[in-house]
Amino acid sequence: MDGVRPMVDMTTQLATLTLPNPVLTASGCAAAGRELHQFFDVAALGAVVTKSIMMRPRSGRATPRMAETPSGMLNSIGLQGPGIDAFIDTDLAWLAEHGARTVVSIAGGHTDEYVELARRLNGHPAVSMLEVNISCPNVESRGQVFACDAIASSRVIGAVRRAADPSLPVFAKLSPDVTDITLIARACADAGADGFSLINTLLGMVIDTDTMAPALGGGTGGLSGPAIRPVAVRCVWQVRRALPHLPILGMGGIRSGLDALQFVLAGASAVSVGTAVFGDPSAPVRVLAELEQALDDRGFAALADAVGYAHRRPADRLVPEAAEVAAG
Amino acid sequence: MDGVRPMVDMTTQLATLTLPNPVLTASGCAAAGRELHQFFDVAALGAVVTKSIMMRPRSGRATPRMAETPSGMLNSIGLQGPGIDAFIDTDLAWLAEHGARTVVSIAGGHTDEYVELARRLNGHPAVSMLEVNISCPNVESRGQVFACDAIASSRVIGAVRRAADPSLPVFAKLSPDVTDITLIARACADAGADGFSLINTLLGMVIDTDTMAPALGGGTGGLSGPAIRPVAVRCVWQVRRALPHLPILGMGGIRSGLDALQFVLAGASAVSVGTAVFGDPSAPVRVLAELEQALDDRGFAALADAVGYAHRRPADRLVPEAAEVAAG
Amino acid sequence: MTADTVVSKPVQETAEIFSVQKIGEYVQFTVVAPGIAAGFQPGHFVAVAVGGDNTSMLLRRAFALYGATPTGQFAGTIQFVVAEHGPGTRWLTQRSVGETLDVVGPLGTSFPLPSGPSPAVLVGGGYGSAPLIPLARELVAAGSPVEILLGAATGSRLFGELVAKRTVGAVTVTTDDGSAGVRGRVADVLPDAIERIGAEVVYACGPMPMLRAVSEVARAHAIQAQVAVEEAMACGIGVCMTCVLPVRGDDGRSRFVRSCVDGPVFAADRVRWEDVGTLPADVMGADAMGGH
Amino acid sequence: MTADTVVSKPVQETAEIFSVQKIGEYVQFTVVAPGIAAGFQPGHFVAVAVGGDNTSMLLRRAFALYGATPTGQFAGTIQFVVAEHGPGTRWLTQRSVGETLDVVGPLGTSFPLPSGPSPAVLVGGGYGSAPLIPLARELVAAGSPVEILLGAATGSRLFGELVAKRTVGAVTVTTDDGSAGVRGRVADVLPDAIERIGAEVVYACGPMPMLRAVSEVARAHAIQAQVAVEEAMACGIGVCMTCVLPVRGDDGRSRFVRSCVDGPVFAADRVRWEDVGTLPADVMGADAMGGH
Ligand SMILES: Cc1cc2nc3c(=O)[nH]c(=O)nc-3n(C[C@H](O)[C@H](O)[C@H](O)COP(=O)(O)OP(=O)(O)OC[C@H]3O[C@@H](n4cnc5c(N)ncnc54)[C@H](O)[C@@H]3O)c2cc1C
Ligand SMILES: Cc1cc2nc3c(=O)[nH]c(=O)nc-3n(C[C@H](O)[C@H](O)[C@H](O)COP(=O)(O)OP(=O)(O)OC[C@H]3O[C@@H](n4cnc5c(N)ncnc54)[C@H](O)[C@@H]3O)c2cc1C
Ligand SMILES: Cc1cc2nc3c(=O)[nH]c(=O)nc-3n(C[C@H](O)[C@H](O)[C@H](O)COP(=O)(O)O)c2cc1C
Ligand SMILES: Cc1cc2nc3c(=O)[nH]c(=O)nc-3n(C[C@H](O)[C@H](O)[C@H](O)COP(=O)(O)O)c2cc1C
Ligand code: FES
Ligand code: FES
Repeated sequence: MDGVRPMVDMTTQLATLTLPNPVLTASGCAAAGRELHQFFDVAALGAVVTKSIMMRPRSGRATPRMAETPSGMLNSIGLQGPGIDAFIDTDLAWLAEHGARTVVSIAGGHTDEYVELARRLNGHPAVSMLEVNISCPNVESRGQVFACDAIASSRVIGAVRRAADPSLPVFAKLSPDVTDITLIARACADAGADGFSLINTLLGMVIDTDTMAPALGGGTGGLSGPAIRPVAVRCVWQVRRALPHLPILGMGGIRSGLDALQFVLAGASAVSVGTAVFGDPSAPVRVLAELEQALDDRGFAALADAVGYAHRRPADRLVPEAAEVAAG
Repeated sequence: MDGVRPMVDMTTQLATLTLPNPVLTASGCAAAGRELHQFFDVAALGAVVTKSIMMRPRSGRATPRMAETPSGMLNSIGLQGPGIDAFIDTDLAWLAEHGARTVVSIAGGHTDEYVELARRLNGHPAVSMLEVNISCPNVESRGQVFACDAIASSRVIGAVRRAADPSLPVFAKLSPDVTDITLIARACADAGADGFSLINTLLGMVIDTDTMAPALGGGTGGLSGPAIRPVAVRCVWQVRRALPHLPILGMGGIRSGLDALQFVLAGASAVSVGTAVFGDPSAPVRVLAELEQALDDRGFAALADAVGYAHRRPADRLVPEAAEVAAG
Repeated sequence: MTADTVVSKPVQETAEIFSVQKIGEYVQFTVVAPGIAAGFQPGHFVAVAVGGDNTSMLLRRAFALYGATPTGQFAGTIQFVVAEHGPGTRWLTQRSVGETLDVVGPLGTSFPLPSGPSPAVLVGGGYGSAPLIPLARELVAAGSPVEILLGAATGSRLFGELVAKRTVGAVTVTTDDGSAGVRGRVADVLPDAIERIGAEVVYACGPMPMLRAVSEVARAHAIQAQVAVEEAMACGIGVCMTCVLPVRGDDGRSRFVRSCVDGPVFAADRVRWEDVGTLPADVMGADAMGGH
Repeated sequence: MTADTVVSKPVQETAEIFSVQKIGEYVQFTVVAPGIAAGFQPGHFVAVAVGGDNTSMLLRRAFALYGATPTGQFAGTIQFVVAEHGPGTRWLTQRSVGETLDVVGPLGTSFPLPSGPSPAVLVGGGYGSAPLIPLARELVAAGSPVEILLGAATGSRLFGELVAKRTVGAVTVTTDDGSAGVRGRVADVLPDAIERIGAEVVYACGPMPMLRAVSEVARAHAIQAQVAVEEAMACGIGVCMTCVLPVRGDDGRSRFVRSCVDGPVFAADRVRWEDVGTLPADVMGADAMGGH
């Protein structure tokens, strides 16, 4: 930390996609980039991940839609959005115009909806990757969330993989609310997933002690923020260990470069900054700068060398700088 | 809040067990009561829940055994303990001598170990209830955690229920790390569980960015504290809804009387205060006083009237005091 | 009502606290934030980070701007008024001069101004009067006759009575408990005020039930009301969709719109007051809500 | 070495900060905590809540007591020394006189005192010298010849040189970088000091590698060493089992014992230094660890 700007090769690879750096926004926490562009150039990010889009316009749920919790928040938005056509015409067009690499998150109530979304996005020059949000109730299975069932997950991912432009990586975004996330990951991998986005929110609830009823209009909601970071890091670690050849986009409570580094060391090739944006609109670019500095401080010449580093056995490690626990 | 001491009937019922009040310690966060007795009279609590005990003395895992996380902590103790014989001779004897009602938490590597523990505890005058910690690896199933499998869970609970003194309630302590906690709860209920302790810790991990390796000796650890409270409240809500006739001992991030009230409104008949004790050794008695005050403020004459209140439909509610959102 | 609302261009600033003043139950802050001051229009708000380093409170708190002095003896300053509500506002009210706050603003839409002089009644509930004061100044400067009505539950929760009187002269005060001014609700005295000055527009800021009542009075008098709403906000900058309420558009269709960027100021007759907090079946996209 | 360690009886106090003093890289606190002061013996520590209301930091931070004045002009006070390490200690070093801290103490075991006068060398690493100063005073008062050795990475991380000299006269200083005193490690100068005064006991506090080195020197001289260890602690009061290390008992068997209540002071020859941070197969109950 000698004041010199760090010179770390920050490029990263998400399957066939090369990004100039590994820091992205998180779906639903950056809309489609336009508002954040008031605070920083969205083209400076690895990519913008857009809010999950569905076929039709959606109102979302009744308010209240959020509750702050210790080091976290619950949300119950219900995927409010304009529908795929308006999204392509306005949001994607704006992103293309501003030179932002774009990961489009798609969501559906049944497999066909996902497939149709992938088709509509094929060939659009602004789209760099698809993130498939399978934390949605499957209307054909009495509302069970796709991501909580290996078969439903693999069916959606397989169908999207077949429908999507072969040059676009398809990432499966998994839910931590499962008994064994590696089983779902493996099913998605077998179905052709090119990588994983880990993790979506945890199902949570707050009771309002004034009204003595659930605080959210939707009853339960998704828990995000630093509170869930240890769960997210664990999921990244487990999936990396189970499927070391597939890239991971890690997320869940990242607020600083050192937080991002935890995900990278656990096996993520890139990270999304979500809830932190609400507290600090320029968090993604700050996290990027801090991560580069942190890698430089630790002697990494390239981000790629740090990906999964915490899995190495002691013998395969760099000689770590002696951690000074206390003076003496 | 007119300065008068609240007069709420705080007695609660956990199956056949009546407790003078609903605030307990949490297993593993109060040892066997002796140390906390320096700060308050342990007999003033609803009950002391002791650290999970196994048949043989156990060393526990290598250090580091904890990592602080945002509004939470990870632990990886590995059930260090003296074994059931020493536990009965020293810990239970001390608790009996000090008039503390005691919930003994038992843990095992296979069903027979749980059964044998239950047998040893039969007839001991200090024991008021058994809490069966099934968040343990099943050595007969390649280390899969009992609580993550409905069949393994029900087998343990059924066997303990049969082995234990019929007058002792047997509570199954469930893990939130499952796809559907109500399925596990139902399996335990069918096997004879008299109630549930909800929730145990979430599996998490922290990477130490100095050593660039997992921060805990055990790699992963259990996440506890206010960070997980929304997950815990959700689990209590779901199990209450699924099995309204069975009592719940709620826990996970309770630090104040209002936190405890969330659990009660969601369906818990009693609560355990765990991690909060580390920050405030007298947290359990403070939580009890605050909960009584909060119930009084809301016009409840008895705790029992508040249990599960948040599930009521609007028509079945008391007229709530108008919540003043802002002056005007 | 032809002039448009001014949508803000927000910046994030580390703002030194220049003064902290206790006023009744409120605390008035003046902080140095030249970038925010430069863009300010009445109705805009700021979002302030609370709790300091290592806090468990992740989200910013929103406060309407009470004023801004873009230049002067010091770099530009802004003012806002804080009512202690929960832990975030409690933390704020404990700050002292010289400390800094992390502030994002100006945010949201401003009160649309009439294109020429036009009689107006301004209705503030509690701290809701704060954004009306700079609005009153602009209206008066443009030659509009202005009356201000201030209401609160009790006298100590009134805000801005003196400065309101200095600004417009005609001020009426109501309190629910009669501890100051007329006993009653502020909307009760609105019809008289409208008639007294032949108001062509009403501006209001305060709790939702008050805004709804104001909206009804304005409708009964067939005049416009512009109201600044207060919905819980996670981001304040338009990216999260937590702060929505059902609003009718020019096309007659209702949508859930974001009160942080499409508001907080709305034409009162466009807000579906009775449906706030519900999911009306005719809101755009409600038909697609199958289960989640 | 016949006298026993004094196991503390902890209390929880809201302690007003009486003084905050910067000393090199450290900050020395004096806080009003009569209950803790009353029970204090050298070696005891306190656990301090950090971060204030609504903090995300749940756990207390441990600090060795540098001294206690049970009575005096003011109610009893205690002293401790804080090195900035991470967010918790940073928060502490930013506190000011008049604020209060939530403190639990005294905690842990104290240094066992010799039953009569007996030459002793005290070895402190960095802030580890803090608890040795009150110990030195007691030893000197009991008529024991005492030498103090202070080591640190660099001069600004030395603590207590002046007060050590005032207390015992014979003080040797080492720094790794030679910026003060002898260049080198403090354990390197220990053999000379032991021989110089014919020490019968060594007391030490500092980082684990230093304690281990001290332990070896003492063993080579066939004298006792009593050392205060520093393990990460979640509760500090003996209920959580996070703070353990492998220690040999009187029966020759090793156990994982809690450094917060069975320590922090241990007879150095009982600690299995080489096995700290591992699970030695012969530790009691290691054989029962099948998988979790
Ligand atoms: C556009 C706008 C302008 C506002 N102007 C002012 C003002 O000028 N002066 C003032 O005192 N207050 C104002 N408020 C309300 C103020 O933002 C809340 O009182 C404050 O956020 C409460 O935070 P807390 O931590 O004290 O309370 P808590 O209840 O603990 O807050 C918990 C969470 O709920 C949110 N929340 C709680 N109450 C409200 C509320 N009434 N409105 C919005 N979010 C809420 C908080 O932001 C936080 O995320 C305004 C709100 C909005 C949306
Ligand atoms: C018995 C004992 C006596 C101590 N005496 C002193 C003293 O007199 N002066 C002093 O400056 N420091 C002392 N320490 C170390 C001090 O407790 C840590 O530096 C402090 O807890 C770090 O907190 P943090 O938030 O700044 O750092 P972080 O690294 O962010 O802390 C994160 C977590 O790890 C724990 N932790 C981190 N480092 C240590 C450590 N070295 N020892 C124990 N826990 C740690 C913290 O308590 C906290 O729970 C002592 C520790 C113990 C156990
Ligand atoms: C308000 C909000 C809305 C979200 N919407 C979506 C969404 O539309 N699609 C999706 O895949 N994830 C969504 N998420 C989840 C985030 O993308 C992310 O996976 C999660 O919040 C964890 O990261 P964080 O802690 O950094 O926010 C949303 C999260 C929040 C807080
Ligand atoms: C250090 C520590 C040790 C624990 N040990 C046990 C245990 O032995 N048995 C058990 O059933 N739960 C154990 N738990 C889990 C708690 O009993 C409780 O379920 C969980 O921590 C959630 O509550 P809390 O957030 O209030 O701590 C332990 C938790 C902690 C933090
Ligand atoms: S508060 Fe986030 S969109 Fe309005
Ligand atoms: S720190 Fe909890 S037992 Fe020692």
